[in-house]
Amino acid sequence: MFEFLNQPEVIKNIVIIGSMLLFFIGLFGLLTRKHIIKIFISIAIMETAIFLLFIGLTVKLDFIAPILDTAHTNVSNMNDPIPHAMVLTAIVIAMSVLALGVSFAIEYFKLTGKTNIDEMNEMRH
Amino acid sequence: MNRRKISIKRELPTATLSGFVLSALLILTILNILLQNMPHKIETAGDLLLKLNTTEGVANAVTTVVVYFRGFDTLGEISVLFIASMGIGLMLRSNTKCNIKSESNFMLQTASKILFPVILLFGTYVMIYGHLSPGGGFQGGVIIASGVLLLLISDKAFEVPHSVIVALETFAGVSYVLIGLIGLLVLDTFLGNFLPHDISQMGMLLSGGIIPLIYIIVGIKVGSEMSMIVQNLIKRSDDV
Amino acid sequence: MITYLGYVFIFWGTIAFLISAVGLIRMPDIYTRMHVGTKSTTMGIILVILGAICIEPSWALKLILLAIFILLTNPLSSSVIARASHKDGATLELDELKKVEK
Amino acid sequence: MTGFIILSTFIGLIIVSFAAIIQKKIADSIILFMGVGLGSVVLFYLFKAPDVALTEAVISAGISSLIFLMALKHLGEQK
Amino acid sequence: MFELVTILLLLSMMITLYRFLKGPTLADRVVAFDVMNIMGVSLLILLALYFQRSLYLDIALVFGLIGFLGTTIFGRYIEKGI
Repeated sequence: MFEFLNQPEVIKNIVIIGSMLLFFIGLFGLLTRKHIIKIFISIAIMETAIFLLFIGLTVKLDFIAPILDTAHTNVSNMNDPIPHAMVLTAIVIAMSVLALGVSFAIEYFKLTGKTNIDEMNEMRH
Repeated sequence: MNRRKISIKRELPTATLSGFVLSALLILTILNILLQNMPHKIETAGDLLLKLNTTEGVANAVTTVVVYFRGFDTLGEISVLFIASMGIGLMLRSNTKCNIKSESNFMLQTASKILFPVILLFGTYVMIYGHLSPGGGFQGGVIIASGVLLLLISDKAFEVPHSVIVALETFAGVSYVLIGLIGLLVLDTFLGNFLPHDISQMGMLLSGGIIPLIYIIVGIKVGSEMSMIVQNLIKRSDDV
Repeated sequence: MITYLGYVFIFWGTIAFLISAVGLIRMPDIYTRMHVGTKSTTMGIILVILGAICIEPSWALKLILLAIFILLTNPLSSSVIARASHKDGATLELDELKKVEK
Repeated sequence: MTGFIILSTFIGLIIVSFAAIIQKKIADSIILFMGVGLGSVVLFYLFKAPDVALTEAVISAGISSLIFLMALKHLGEQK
Repeated sequence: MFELVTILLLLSMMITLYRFLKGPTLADRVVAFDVMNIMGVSLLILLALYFQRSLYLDIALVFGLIGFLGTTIFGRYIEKGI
């Protein structure tokens, strides 16, 4: 059922268009929202889109995961392990950066009592 | 009723939105054309690494890439985590640590005491078996931190002592560098796999050489840092 | 033969999920939604795990462990939400006892 | 069948993330963001990357929601 | 048979998604998220059966063990506990 969706070109199109739409939704939120927690949420959505694009570009759906087994010892039909390792590193770093940004925002709110990004901008003048 | 006149241009930034959509479509089209014309079969670095992986005797290829071929990057990554944890501790530091506001219900208090050893055991499993199944040091560390989080939100007086965290982090960081230096002495490469590892025993626990050892160390470090981040976020007194 | 039995189990599990999803839409307030959600998902996931054990008997250890984990943690979260929504002041939509008191 | 699941998960992911952006209340926005995490776990799983799926599941289940909710507790809703 | 079961599961996930998107209060959304979590675990089990590898069950194990934490944190937030 729905066999035409399993072709590699169609999968690649779905991955590119879907993750780029997700990225632009995050960019829209980053540019138009005002509260600072929503800006952090938008950044997290953009990160998720980048990870999905990075993994999904190298996938071949008829190959298997890059883990050897007693039943799967053939290396030639395994997926590429390099993007997995890169994204594995990036997810943990993204989470720690998010926590650090949130703690900066909390401390800023304690000092000035502002959460709106426009009011934060007016501090410069 | 005096209805205020609404300018449609002020309410809807149509020019901005249409420019946004147009640029998105343009980028999508260009990216699509570029990626459709890629050559069908190219020899990537991953294929070479997969072939190398069979000589190392480790089942999970991602583990080999993270610990063995990119071990120095992993050291940098846990340093970044340590710096982030230190920054959060400096930012949210306050002299009066407050507890959580209200007592949780009896069911959560009982179940957290039952579930915490289970979560700890599962985190240790994910850590140690990282080279045979999906998992590894980062995931195991974050699972252990989740167990600490469960105790923190259910028990009113629970607190991880600061000296324990300091001791664990110091031990983990020093022993990671020491294992790397021993590999440098024995095999002339930083983090060389100096313990015996048979290819014929692939699939057993001890077939990974130093990789389970490295993952236990990374798990201890990540778990203690994440626990400290969580505790600093929860126990901060909010007297503005 | 036992494979077909496993697929029958999984089919009834997904039917339980479907009933739960429809109940989440049809029910009027938070307590009844929580009732239909938690009761039906507990039965559904247990039926799916039972069917998977029938299809692949060699995976039984991991699947039974998964069932134990879910049976340990699922009532916990639902009880926490029930207590929270009671403290938040949620009321029943169709309260039959109110008519009796009048 | 795999392609169909990938397509439907992407559609659900885009709907949920757009709803997370345009919510009025921030607590609603945070719970919708957790839905984004769940969908991306299923997608990583379908892309044959179980390590990445495990990491994303662990982080988006507990720690991420705690960070956002603690920020919301200290900062409060928009005035 | 596998296609029928998967399509039924995806259909029920979509119906739950409606409550997840619409729900008037926060607690409704949290209940819908809990149900979707369990549905996701069963989808992962079905896909592990489809791919014929038991390694994929580890992710379902993680979801079964610590997937309830998000719901618990939100519950404690609604009752203003933490």
